Amino acid sequence: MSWLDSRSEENVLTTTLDQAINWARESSLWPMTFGLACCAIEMMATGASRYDLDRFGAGAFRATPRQADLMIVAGTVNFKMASRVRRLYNQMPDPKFVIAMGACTCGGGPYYKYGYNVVKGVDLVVPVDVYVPGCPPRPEALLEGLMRIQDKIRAMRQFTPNTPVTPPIPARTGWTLLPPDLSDPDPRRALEKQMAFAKRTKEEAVPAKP
Amino acid sequence: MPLIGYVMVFVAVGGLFILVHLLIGALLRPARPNPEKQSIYECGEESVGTAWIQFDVRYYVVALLFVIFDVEVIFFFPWAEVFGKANAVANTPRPHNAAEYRAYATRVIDLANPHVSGLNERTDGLMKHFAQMAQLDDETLTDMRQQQEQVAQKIRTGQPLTPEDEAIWRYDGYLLRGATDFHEERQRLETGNQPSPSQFDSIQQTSHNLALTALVELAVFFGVLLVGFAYLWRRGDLEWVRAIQPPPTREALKSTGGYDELAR
Amino acid sequence: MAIVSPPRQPNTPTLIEFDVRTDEMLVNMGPQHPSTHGVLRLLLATDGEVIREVTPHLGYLHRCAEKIGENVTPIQFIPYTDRMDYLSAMNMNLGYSLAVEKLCSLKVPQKADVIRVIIAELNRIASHLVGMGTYGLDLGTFSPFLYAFREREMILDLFEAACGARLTYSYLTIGGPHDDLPLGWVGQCRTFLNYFKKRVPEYHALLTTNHIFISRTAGVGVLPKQVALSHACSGPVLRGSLDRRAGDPEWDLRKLEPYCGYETYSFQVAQPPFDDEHFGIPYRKPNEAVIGDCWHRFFVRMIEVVQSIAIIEQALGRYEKLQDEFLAAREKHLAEQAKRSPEERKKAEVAYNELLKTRLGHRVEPPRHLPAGEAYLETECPRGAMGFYVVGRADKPVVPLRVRAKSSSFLNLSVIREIARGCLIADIPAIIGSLDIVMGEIDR
Amino acid sequence: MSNSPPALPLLPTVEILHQLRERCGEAVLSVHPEALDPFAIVRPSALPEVMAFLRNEPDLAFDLLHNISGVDYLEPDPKKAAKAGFEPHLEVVYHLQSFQHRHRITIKVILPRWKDDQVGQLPEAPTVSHLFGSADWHEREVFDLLGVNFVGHPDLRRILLSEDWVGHPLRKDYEYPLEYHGIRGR
Repeated sequence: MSWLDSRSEENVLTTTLDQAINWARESSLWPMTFGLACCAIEMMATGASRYDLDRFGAGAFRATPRQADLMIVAGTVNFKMASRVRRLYNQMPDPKFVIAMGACTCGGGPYYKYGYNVVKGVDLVVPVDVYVPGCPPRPEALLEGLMRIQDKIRAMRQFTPNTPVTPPIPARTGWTLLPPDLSDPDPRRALEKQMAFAKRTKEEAVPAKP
Repeated sequence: MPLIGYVMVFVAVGGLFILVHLLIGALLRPARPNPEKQSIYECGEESVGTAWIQFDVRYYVVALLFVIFDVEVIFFFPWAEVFGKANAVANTPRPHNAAEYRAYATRVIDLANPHVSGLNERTDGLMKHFAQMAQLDDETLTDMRQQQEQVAQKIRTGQPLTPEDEAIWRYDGYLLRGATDFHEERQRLETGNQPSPSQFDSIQQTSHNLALTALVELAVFFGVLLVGFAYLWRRGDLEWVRAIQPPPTREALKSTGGYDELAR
Repeated sequence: MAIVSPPRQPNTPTLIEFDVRTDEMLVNMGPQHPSTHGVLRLLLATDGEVIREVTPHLGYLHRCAEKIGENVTPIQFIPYTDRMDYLSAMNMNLGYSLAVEKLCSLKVPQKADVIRVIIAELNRIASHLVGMGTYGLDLGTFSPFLYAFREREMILDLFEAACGARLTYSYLTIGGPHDDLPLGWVGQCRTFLNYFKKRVPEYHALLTTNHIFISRTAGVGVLPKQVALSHACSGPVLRGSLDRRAGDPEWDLRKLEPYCGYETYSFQVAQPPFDDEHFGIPYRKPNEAVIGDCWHRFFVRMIEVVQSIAIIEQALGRYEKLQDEFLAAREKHLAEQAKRSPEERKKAEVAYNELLKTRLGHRVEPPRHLPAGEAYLETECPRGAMGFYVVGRADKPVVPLRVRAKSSSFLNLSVIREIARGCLIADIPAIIGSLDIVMGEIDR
Repeated sequence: MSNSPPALPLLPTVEILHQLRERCGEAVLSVHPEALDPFAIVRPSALPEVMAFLRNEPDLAFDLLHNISGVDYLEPDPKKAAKAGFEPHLEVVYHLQSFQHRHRITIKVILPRWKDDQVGQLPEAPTVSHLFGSADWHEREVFDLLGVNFVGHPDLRRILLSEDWVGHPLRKDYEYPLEYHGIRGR
C-alpha cells in the first residue's frame, strides 16, 4: 500500500482526504471498452447521447486497461476468452472495479444448459463488484449498476481503515411503489420489514418435492 | 540580489512545481505491483517476440527529416523576440510630457538591450538625461518652445550663439536634437526646410528597419521549410510510406480468371 | 516504385547483410481492440508500416448455438437467432422462421408477410446506422456515431412498442409475428420515416463527401469480383465489387429469390457504379474510388437505407388496408355470430378462421413436429445472405436433428487475408469497418 | 424500376442432376430430385472431380459454394435408435449456386462416423479448398465441431474452439467437459 497508509490514524486530515479521493474516484470512473456481444451494443447506446454515461463522468471509454479503472464485462465470456479477461483484469491499475453486465456474464444466461464452451458466470474468472442482470440489460440498468459502484467507492476507507462504514442502502430508485407494509420513510426500518417479509414467505413456501 | 540568485530561485520553483504533483500521486495511490500487471499489454494476448527488432532503413530517413525541420525552428526565436517590440517602438507617437517620455524610454531600452555591446555609453547618457529632465514639469516645456523659436531666429540671422542658447536649441523635449554644426543648421533654416532631425526620429527609423529585417528573416525560415519540403516531395522520399498494393485498374478487375489463377 | 525490402542475397560479406536485413514483427490486433467490432483477433505480420500477412483468429465468442439448436424446439431456438447477429435480430428471426416454414411448407397470412417486411426493413436501417456510426468511430470521427445512435433510438422505440424489447426481440417467430402491431404504431412509423428522410443528406455530408473519409477509404482494401465470388461473399461486401453496367446480375436475394412478397415491392438494388443518375441522389463516386474498395461498400449501405425507406412506406400502406379490412371483418363476424344458431355459428367460425389464416390474421399456429427431410434457405440480411439449414427427423420428436446457421460475415471476413495483404496498419480498421462484421454471427 | 438483365430461365435442378448423372456416371451414387432441396449423393473420393465439373461447366457454372455443413445422424439412446429411420453416419452437405444462371444444387457426401469404425479415428473426406475460397474456413469449422478430417486442406486447425480442446461438440454422443483450465464447466 502507499506510504501514507501505514501512518494513518483518524484525524481531520485523513478523513477529509479519504472523502476527497473517493469523490474524485467515483466521479471520474473511466470504463475500459470491453464489448464482447449484444450487451456491448447496449453499452454503446448507454454511451451515446440519449442515456448519456458522461453525466456520471464515466463517458471516457479507454481502449487500454492501463488507463481504465472500471471494467464492464459486456457479453458472453467463453473458455477461449476467459484467460484474456483474466489477463486484462490483472493489467488494470488498482483500485479497479468490475461490472458483470448481462445474464451471460452474471451466470451463463441463455447458454447455461447447453453451452459447452461458455463460462457460467464471469465471477469464476474475475472478482465482480456489481452484477447487472438482463439480456441485454436496459441502459438504465447499466446506469443503476454504475451508481452502485459509486456507492461502493464512497464507502472505501483507504487512509482510515477501521472507521465503521454504513453500507449504502440503495434508495428506492425505481418508480414502483412498495406495498404499504413494506415501504417506510426510514430506510433502515424499511430494510428490516423487507427482511422479515422475505423470511415469512420463505417459511410458508411449500417444501419442494424430495 | 545577484543574477545567479534569480536563476536559482527560478529553477527551484520550476522543479518543485512539477515534482509535487508526482510525489503526491506516489504518496496517495495504492501500489500493488505484480508480475502479471507488469506484463506487456497487447490487446489481451501474450506478445509474440520483442519490439526491439531491426527496422527498415527507410524509417531512418523519416527520423532525419524530422531532425532537419525541427532544428529549423531556431529561426523562430529571433523573430519572436524582436518583431513585436521593434514595431511598438516605431509606431509610438512623439511623447509630450514626462510620463510619456519615460514610457517611451523604457520601451526603447527594452528593445535595445543594454547588455548588447557598443550601446552602454549612449544608453547611460540617455538614462542620465532622462533622469535630469524628469524633474521638469510641463510649463517649462512650453516656454522652452518659445525660447527655441527665438534661438531659431538668431540662427537664421547668423548671430553668434551663447552656450545657453545652444542647450535650448538642442533640447527637443527629453531627446536631443542632432545639430552640432550650427553653420550647417543655418543653411538648412535659410533654405526654409526642416531643422535637423532629433533623436526621436532616428530611433523611430532604426526600429522600423529592425522590424523589417525580422520579417525578412521569418520569410527566409518559411522559404527554407517549403523549398526543402517541395524538394523531398518531388524526390519521392515520402512516397514509399503508402501501401505497396496499388489499387488495381479497371482492366485488372475485369480479369475473369478462376480462383486458382488468383491463388497462384 | 520502391521494393518493400531490399533483395536478400547481397554479393558482399555478411557484415552488410546484417545492416540491411529487416525483421518481421508479429503484432496482435487482439480480442480487445476498439476497432475490431467485437472479439476478433488479427495477427499482423508487419514489415515496418506495411502488413505482409494477416491471419484472423476467431472463436472468442463461440456460444454453441448449433448444439443448442439440436436440443430445443424450433420455437425455443428463436431467441438464440437474435443473439447471432445482434444488430439485426429481426432479420435473423425472419431467416430462421422462413427456413422452418419452408421445411413444414407452412403458409403465413398476407398481413403477417407485410408486418415482416416492415419490421425487417426497419431493422436493416437500424443495423446500417450502427455500421455507419462505428465506421466513423474506426476512422476517428465521433459525431456520426452520436447522430446514428440518435436515429437508432427512435427505431428501437418503435420496436419496443411492437414487441417490448430493444435489442433481442424474438418477434418474427414461425408462422408470423407473435403479436399484431399496436394501434397508432403506423402513425409513429410514418413520422419517423418523414423525420429520417431529412437526416440522410446529413450523413452524406458527415461521411460520404468528407475529404478525410474519402482519402482513408477510396482505393483501400479493393476486393476483386473473382475473390468475392470464390469466397461466396454476399450482401454489401459482394455488391460493392460487382458492376451493374458490366452485366453482373443485381445480386440481392430480395430480388433473385423473393420471400415475404418482396417481388411486389418496387425498389432498386444498390450496386456500383455510382457515377450516374441511376439512384437519383446527388452524390457521385470520388475519382480515387475503384469498384470494390471500402468507399463503395460503405456507399452501397447508404443507398440501401434509402431503398428501405421506400419499401417501408409501400408496406405501411398495404398494412393499413389489410388492418381496416380485418377490423371490419371482425366486427361483422362478431355481430352476426350473436344472431346465428349453434351449428351455423360453428361453420361461420371456421370460415372466419380460414379468412384469418389466409389473409387477415397476423399469425398461424406452427406444427408441433418438424417433418422428415431438410431445408436450406437464405435471406438478405443487412450483412449478407444468412442461410439456415434445418434437418427434421423421421421419428418426429419435438427437436430437429440439426440446425446449421451459415453466417454471411464469416465468409465476408475470410477475404481479409487477400485484400489486407500489403496495406498499411492504419488501413486495417478501414477495411474491417467496411466489411461490417458482427462477431456474434461469425462465432455463433 | 430496377433494370437488372432479364432473369435467365432457371435450369430446373432435375435437369442439372440428370446432366450430372450422365456426365460423372459412377461418381454420383444416387440422385434425389423429389426432395425439398433436390440433392445428389456423391462418392467421397470423387468429390473434387464432381465439384470441378460443376464449377467449370459453362452452362452449369456453380462458382458460389455458399455453405458446407456437417450433420451427425445418430440416435444416442438405443431404445429410440430403432424408430429413428436412419442408421448412424455422418453427412457433409455442400450448397452451391451459380452466379450467372442463379440455379442452386446440393451435394452430399456420406461418411462413416469413425474411420474403419475405430472410435477416435476421424473419417476422411477430400478438400475442395483449392476450388472455392469459402471452403477453406468452412472445412476447418466442420473439422473443429464435427470431426471430419479433410485430406489436402492447407492448414486444418480448429477455428472456433481453442487449439487444445478435446472432442468434437456437434457429435450426438459428445459429453460436456466438466472443467477447462481450472474454470468449472457445469
